[in-house]
Amino acid sequence: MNMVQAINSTLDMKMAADDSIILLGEDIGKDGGVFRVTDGLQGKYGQQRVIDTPLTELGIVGMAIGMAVYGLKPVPEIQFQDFIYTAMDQIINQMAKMRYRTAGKITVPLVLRTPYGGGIRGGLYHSQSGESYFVHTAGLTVVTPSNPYDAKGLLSASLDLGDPVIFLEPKKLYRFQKMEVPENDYKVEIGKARKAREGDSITIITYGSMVPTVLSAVEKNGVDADVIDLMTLSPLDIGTISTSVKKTGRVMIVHEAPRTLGMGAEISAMISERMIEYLYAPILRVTGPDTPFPYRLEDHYLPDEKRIMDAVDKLLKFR
Amino acid sequence: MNMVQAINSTLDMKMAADDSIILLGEDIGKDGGVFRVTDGLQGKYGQQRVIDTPLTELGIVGMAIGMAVYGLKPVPEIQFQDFIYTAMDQIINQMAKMRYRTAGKITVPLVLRTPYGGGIRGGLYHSQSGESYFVHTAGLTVVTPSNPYDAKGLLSASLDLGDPVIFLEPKKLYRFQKMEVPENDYKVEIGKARKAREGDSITIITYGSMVPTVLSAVEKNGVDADVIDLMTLSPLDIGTISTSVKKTGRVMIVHEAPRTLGMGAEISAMISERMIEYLYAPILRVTGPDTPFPYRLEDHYLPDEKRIMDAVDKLLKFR
Amino acid sequence: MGKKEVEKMTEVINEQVEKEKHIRGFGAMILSRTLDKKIITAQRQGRVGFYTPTMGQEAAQIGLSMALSKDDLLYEYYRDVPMMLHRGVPLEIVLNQVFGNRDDLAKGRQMPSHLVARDYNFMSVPSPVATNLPLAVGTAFAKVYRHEPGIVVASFGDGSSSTPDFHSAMNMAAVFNLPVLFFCENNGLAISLPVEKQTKTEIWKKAEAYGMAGFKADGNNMVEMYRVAQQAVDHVRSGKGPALLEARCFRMGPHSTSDDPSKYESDIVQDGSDRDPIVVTQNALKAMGLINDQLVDKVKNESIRIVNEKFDQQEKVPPPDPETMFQDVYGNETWIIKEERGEIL
Amino acid sequence: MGKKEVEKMTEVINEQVEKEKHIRGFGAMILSRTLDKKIITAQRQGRVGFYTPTMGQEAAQIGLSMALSKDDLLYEYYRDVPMMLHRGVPLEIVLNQVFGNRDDLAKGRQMPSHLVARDYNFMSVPSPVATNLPLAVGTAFAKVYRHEPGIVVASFGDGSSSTPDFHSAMNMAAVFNLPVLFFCENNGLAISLPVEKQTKTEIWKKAEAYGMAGFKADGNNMVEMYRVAQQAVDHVRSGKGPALLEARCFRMGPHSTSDDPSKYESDIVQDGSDRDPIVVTQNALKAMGLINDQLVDKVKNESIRIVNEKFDQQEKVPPPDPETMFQDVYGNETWIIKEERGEIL
Ligand SMILES: Cc1ncc(C[n+]2csc(CCOP(=O)(O)OP(=O)(O)O)c2C)c(N)n1
Ligand SMILES: Cc1ncc(C[n+]2csc(CCOP(=O)(O)OP(=O)(O)O)c2C)c(N)n1
Ligand SMILES: [Mg+2]
Ligand SMILES: [Mg+2]
Repeated sequence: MNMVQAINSTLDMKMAADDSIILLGEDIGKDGGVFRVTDGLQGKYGQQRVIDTPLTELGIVGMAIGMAVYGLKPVPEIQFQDFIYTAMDQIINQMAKMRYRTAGKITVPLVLRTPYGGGIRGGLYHSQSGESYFVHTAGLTVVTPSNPYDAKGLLSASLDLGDPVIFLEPKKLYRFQKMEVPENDYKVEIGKARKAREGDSITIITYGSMVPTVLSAVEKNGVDADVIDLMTLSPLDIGTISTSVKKTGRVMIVHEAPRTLGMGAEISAMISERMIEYLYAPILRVTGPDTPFPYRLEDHYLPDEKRIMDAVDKLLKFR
Repeated sequence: MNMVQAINSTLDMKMAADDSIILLGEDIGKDGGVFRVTDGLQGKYGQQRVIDTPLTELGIVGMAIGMAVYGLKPVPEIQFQDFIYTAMDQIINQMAKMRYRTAGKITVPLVLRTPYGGGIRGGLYHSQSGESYFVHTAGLTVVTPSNPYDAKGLLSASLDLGDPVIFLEPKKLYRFQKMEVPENDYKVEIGKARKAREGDSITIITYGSMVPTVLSAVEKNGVDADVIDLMTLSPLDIGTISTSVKKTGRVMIVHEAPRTLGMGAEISAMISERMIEYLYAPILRVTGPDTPFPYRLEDHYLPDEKRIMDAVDKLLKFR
Repeated sequence: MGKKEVEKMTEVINEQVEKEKHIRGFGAMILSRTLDKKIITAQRQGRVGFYTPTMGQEAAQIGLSMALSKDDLLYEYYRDVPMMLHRGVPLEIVLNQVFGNRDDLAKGRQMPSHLVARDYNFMSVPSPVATNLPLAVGTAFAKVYRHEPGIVVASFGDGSSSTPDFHSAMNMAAVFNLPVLFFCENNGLAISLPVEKQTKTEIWKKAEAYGMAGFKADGNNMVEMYRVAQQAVDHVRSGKGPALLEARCFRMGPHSTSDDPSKYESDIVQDGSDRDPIVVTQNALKAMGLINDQLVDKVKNESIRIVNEKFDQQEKVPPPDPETMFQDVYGNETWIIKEERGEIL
Repeated sequence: MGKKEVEKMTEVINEQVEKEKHIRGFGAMILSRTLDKKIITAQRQGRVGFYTPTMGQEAAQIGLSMALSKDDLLYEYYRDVPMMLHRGVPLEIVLNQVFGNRDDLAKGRQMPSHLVARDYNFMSVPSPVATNLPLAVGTAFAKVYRHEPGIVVASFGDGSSSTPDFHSAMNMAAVFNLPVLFFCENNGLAISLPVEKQTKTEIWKKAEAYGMAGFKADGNNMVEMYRVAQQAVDHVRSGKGPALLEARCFRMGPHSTSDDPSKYESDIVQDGSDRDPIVVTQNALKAMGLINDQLVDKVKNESIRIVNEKFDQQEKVPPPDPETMFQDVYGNETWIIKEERGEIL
C-alpha cells in the first residue's frame, strides 16, 4: 500500500466501526479528494458521513469543531495546507482553546487532515510547510507520518486521542513508497519519535518528506548516523532526542519549512537548554530558505542529499 | 510622553507630511481607538484618511494591501492582536508574498499596528503574544518598541521602509513610562537591536513588555548583565547578539509568548549554530508557558523578576 | 368531559401558561437589570475587573428565550446574561465567572462576561465575535445526525454580521438545511460604529442572500419579541431550514466598562426612560392586565435583595489556585507543561 | 456640417467602432481557445507542468472586457487568460509564465495560470481563491482618493462566493461606495461541487444583501454579455457604487490538468457543440452580418499559426537562474537570506 491507500483504508476501517466519524471538506465526496485520499468513501458511507462542503476553510473547520463538541468525531480535510489560513482564527482561538476556556467541560476530538510540503511543483501556494504555526499553538497536537505504516498507526491513534490533532500529510510521499500495512487496527503512539536508523556518530532529527532523503544521503555515503523520525511535532519526544544526542554529541535537524522559527529552532533550543555539555559541535539546521516557495526552482528550494551531506561533513569535522 | 502619545504624535507628524498615509480600523476614528492611539486624528485629517471600518479584520488587512499596492501607505490597526487570525491568509498569502510573486512589480508598503501581550487582565483573547506567527513568515518585517522614544523612531522608520511591517505595540507599556521624545522626525533603524544596559557576565535578550522587568530584576539584584532590547524581531540583529554572547558566554532569552517556538527558540538556535564554542552554560528561556493566557492568574503567567533571577542564578552558577 | 370541553380546558390552561411565561420573562428582565447595575457599580468601585453591560437587550433576549424549549442549545455571546438567567442559570454561576474566582466553572480563565454554563445548554463564549456561528452549524448537524430534538441558536451583535464567520456559517447552514436560528441582537452600535456604517442593508434581509428565511422583531418589547421569535423558532423547528432573526434593541450604556461612549454617541437610551425596554415591556404587560405596580415593586425589591446577597457572598470566594493555570490544555498533560509548571510555581 | 450631420456622422462612426469591437472580441475568443487547446495538449505531452483551461469562459470574459476602458484595473483570477489576451497582453507573457522560464515576468515562481501583467493593468493572481477581492476594494479607494479615472474589476468563480473574502470585500465596497465591479464567472462548478450545492441562491442576488446592484448575464454569448456588462460597468463608473455581475458560462473541461471530471460530472460541454460559447457567439455575429465563414477560417488558421510559433519559441527559453529564488522577498535583502543563498547555491 502507498500512503494514500493507507490513509484511505484507515478512514474506511474506523468509519465502519464508529458512526460518529464524519469526513468533511472540498471535493472529498464524489471526486474522492484531489489526491484521492477519500476515494470511494462517500459511495460507501453516504453524503451524511462524507460531506462535500462549500468553498470555505473557515466554515469547514468551524463546522467540524461544532460537531466535535457535540459528540461526533469529525475529520475535516483542507485541500492544501496553504489554504488553511482563513481558518486560523477557528484553529487558534476555538479549536486549541475550547478545552481550556471551558475547563474541560467541552472538548474537541477531531483530526484535521491536510497535505503539506513540496514535491509536486506547486509553487507558492501548493507547497507550504506551515507546521510551525500549529506547533506554536498550545492546545494542538501535531502529527506527520513519513510512510504508509506510520500513517495508518498515527491516524488511528489521532482518532482516539480526544483532542484536536493537526494531521499533516507529506504530499511528496503520498505515492512514494509501497509497504505492507497490517489489516488490523494498530496505533503508533502520539508523542513518540521513531528511530529510522541506528548510528553512533551523529544525530539527524527529521520528519515527513525529508525522512527518505536523509536516509538515502547517509546510507549512500556510509554515515554512521542515528536518524530520528519525529512523527509527532507537538508535543516533541524529548526522551528519544536526548538519548541520541547524549550518545552522538553531534546534531542536525532537517526540514523543508523555512529556517526561521521552523521546527529546527525549537529542537535546537531544547537541546542546548538541557544537554549542551554533551555537544561536540554546533547544532546545525538544513531547511528550506526564508523565502516563499518557488515553482520552477523547487529542486533548489528543497533540502537535498548534497546539502545534508555538507552539514554532516561540517559536523563530523568540527572540533 | 507615554507610548500612546508617542505613537499618536508620530502618526500625526507623518500624516501631515504625506497625504498617502491612511489609517483604517475598527473604532479608530471618532472613538480614537480603544487605547486612544489614534485620538484626534480623524478630527484633523477627516474620514477619508482615518477610516472607521466594518468589523472584519480580513477586510481591514485586505483593503490595506489593496491601497498599498496602488501608491498609498496604509496603517491598518487590529484592535487586539488576538483578533488578527481571520486576516492571517491575507497576511501570509498576500501581504508577505506580493513582492515575491510579482518579482517586485507590485509591493506592499504598509504598517500594520496592533497591541499585543498581557498586562491588562485581558485573559485568553486580549493578551496574546503572537509574534512567532509573523516572524516565521518570510516577507514580513516585525518590530516592537519598549519605550516611547523607540516607538516613535521605529514607527517612522517602518513607514518609510517600503515593505509590510507588523508593528507590535506592547499594551502593558502603553502608559507605563513618560519620556522626553524629540519633536522632529527621527528614525530608529529597523533590523538593529539596542543595548538597554551594558554588562559582562551574562547576556539577556528580550523585547517589548519584558524589557523593564528584566532591567528592574538585574538592577535590583546587582547582576552585571548585558541586556539586549531586540526592537526588530524579524530580521534579527545577529551582530549585536553575537558580540554580546561572545563576551559573556552565558545567555538567556526572556519573552511572554509561550516557550515552544517562541522567539527564544530561534535566538537560541542561531546562537548554538554559530558560536556554541563561546558558551559556558546552557541557553535558557524564561517565557510564558505553553498554555492559553489566563484572566485571573495573569501575574503567574507573565515572567516576573523572580523567574528571571532564578534563571540568572542558574546560568551564573553553571559550570 | 366531551371533546369540546377538553379543548376549552386546554385553551384555558394554555392561556394561564402563557400568562405565567410572560410574568416570568418580565421577572428575569428585572433581575438581570438589577444584576447589571450592581456589577457596573461594583466595577467602578474596583470590585470587578471588567464587564459588558447588557442593559437594553433584556426584552430581545428573553422574548426569544420564551420561545425556546429545554432541548434547544445556545451559542451565546458576551451580552447574553439576561437570556442565561431566564433559562435558569443561577446567579452564582454568573458571579463566580465575573469574579473569576475559585468556584468559577472555567477556573477564572476568561474575562468577565464570557460564561460557561454547559449544563444549561449554553456552549461558552470566545471573544472574537461571531466565531461561534460556524460551530452552531456543526452542532446542529450533530443533533440532526443523532436524531435529537431541539434547535441550535447562535446569537451575535449587528457588527458581527460583517465577519467572515457570519458568511460561512449562514451559507453552510442553508446549504445543509440545518436547524440553526441565527439571532442578531442589533443594538445599533459596534463599540463606536453605528450600524448604518457597518452595512448598507437591514441585517434580517441578508438571509435572502443565503436562501434562508429572515425575521425582524421589535426587541424592545418582550411581548412583541416573543411573538416574532416564536415564528422564527417554529420555522427552524419544523425542518424548513435555518433562519435569521434580527431584534432591534438598544445598548443603554457603554460598550464595556472600559468604554467611554461620550466620545462618539449622544443618543444613549436612559435607564427608566420611555424607550427603555423594561418600561416598554412593563407598560405592555400592564395593558394586558398581567402585572401591576405593586408586583413590579415587589419584584424589583426582591431582585435587589437577592443580587446584593449573592454578590457579597461570591465576592468572598478566593481566586483559583495557580496550579489550575496549567490544567485542561490537553486531556493528558504534556511533559512540557509539567516542566513549565515546575519552573513557575 | 450642421449639428444634425455631426450627430449622424458620430452615429455611423460609433456603429463602425462597435462592429470592429465585436469582431476584435471574437478574434480574441478564437485566439484564446487555440492557445488553450495547445497548452492542454502540451501538458499531456509533458511539455507544460500544469494548467487551468479557460475553454467555455471566453465569451463571458471578453464580453466584459469589451465594456471596459484603458484606465480600468483588473484583479483577475487564474482562468482569465482570454480577457488578458483581449486587453492586449502578448502571447509571450502568457507562455513564459506557463513555462516558468527565465523571461517570465515573475521569474518562474508561480504555477502556470497565475499571471503577472502589471503593465496591462492586471494585478496578479494568488491561488487562494477570492483573496484578491478585498484588495480590489482598497485599490478602488486609492483610485478615488487620487481622483483617478477608471474602475476596478475583481473576477472570481462561483465557488469563490462562499469565501470569507467575498463577504468582507462586498460589504466594504458597498459601505464605502467604491467603484468596484465584482465579476463572478459562474461555470456551475467548483472543481467537483455543482453550484447548487455551493449556495442556495443565485449569485447575482447576493448583491442585495450588501445594498449593492446585481446583474446577471448570459456569458455564453459575447454580444449579450457585452450588453449587460456595459450596464454594470456604467453603473459602477457613474459613481453609483459597486456592483456584482454574474455571468453564466461553462467549464468545458477538467478543473485543471490534474483533474478528472469523469469522477463527478457527465455533462461537460463539448468543443464545437451548440452550447460552446464560440459557436453561440459565431452564430450571433453571423446573424448580425459581422463575420462570415471565410473570415472565421482565416482567424482560426492564423491563430493556430501564431500560437504554434510562439509556443515553440518560448518553450526554448531556459529556466530562471537559481540565484533568482532568493530575490524580491524584501526590498533590501536580509542577512538571513544572503546566508541561506550561500549555503544552498
Ligand atoms: C473578531 C473581533 N474583532 C474585534 C473585536 C473587538 N470587539 C469586541 S465587541 C466589538 C463590537 C461588536 O459589536 P456587535 O457585534 O454589534 O455587538 P455588541 O457589542 O454591540 O453587542 C468589537 C469590535 C472582537 N471581539 N472580535
Ligand atoms: C481558499 C482556497 N481553497 C481551496 C482552493 C482549491 N481550489 C482551487 S480552485 C477551486 C474551485 C474554485 O471554484 P470557482 O470559484 O467556481 O472557480 P472555477 O475554478 O470554477 O473557475 C478550489 C476549491 C483554493 N485555491 N483556495
Ligand atoms: Mg451592536
Ligand atoms: Mg466555478
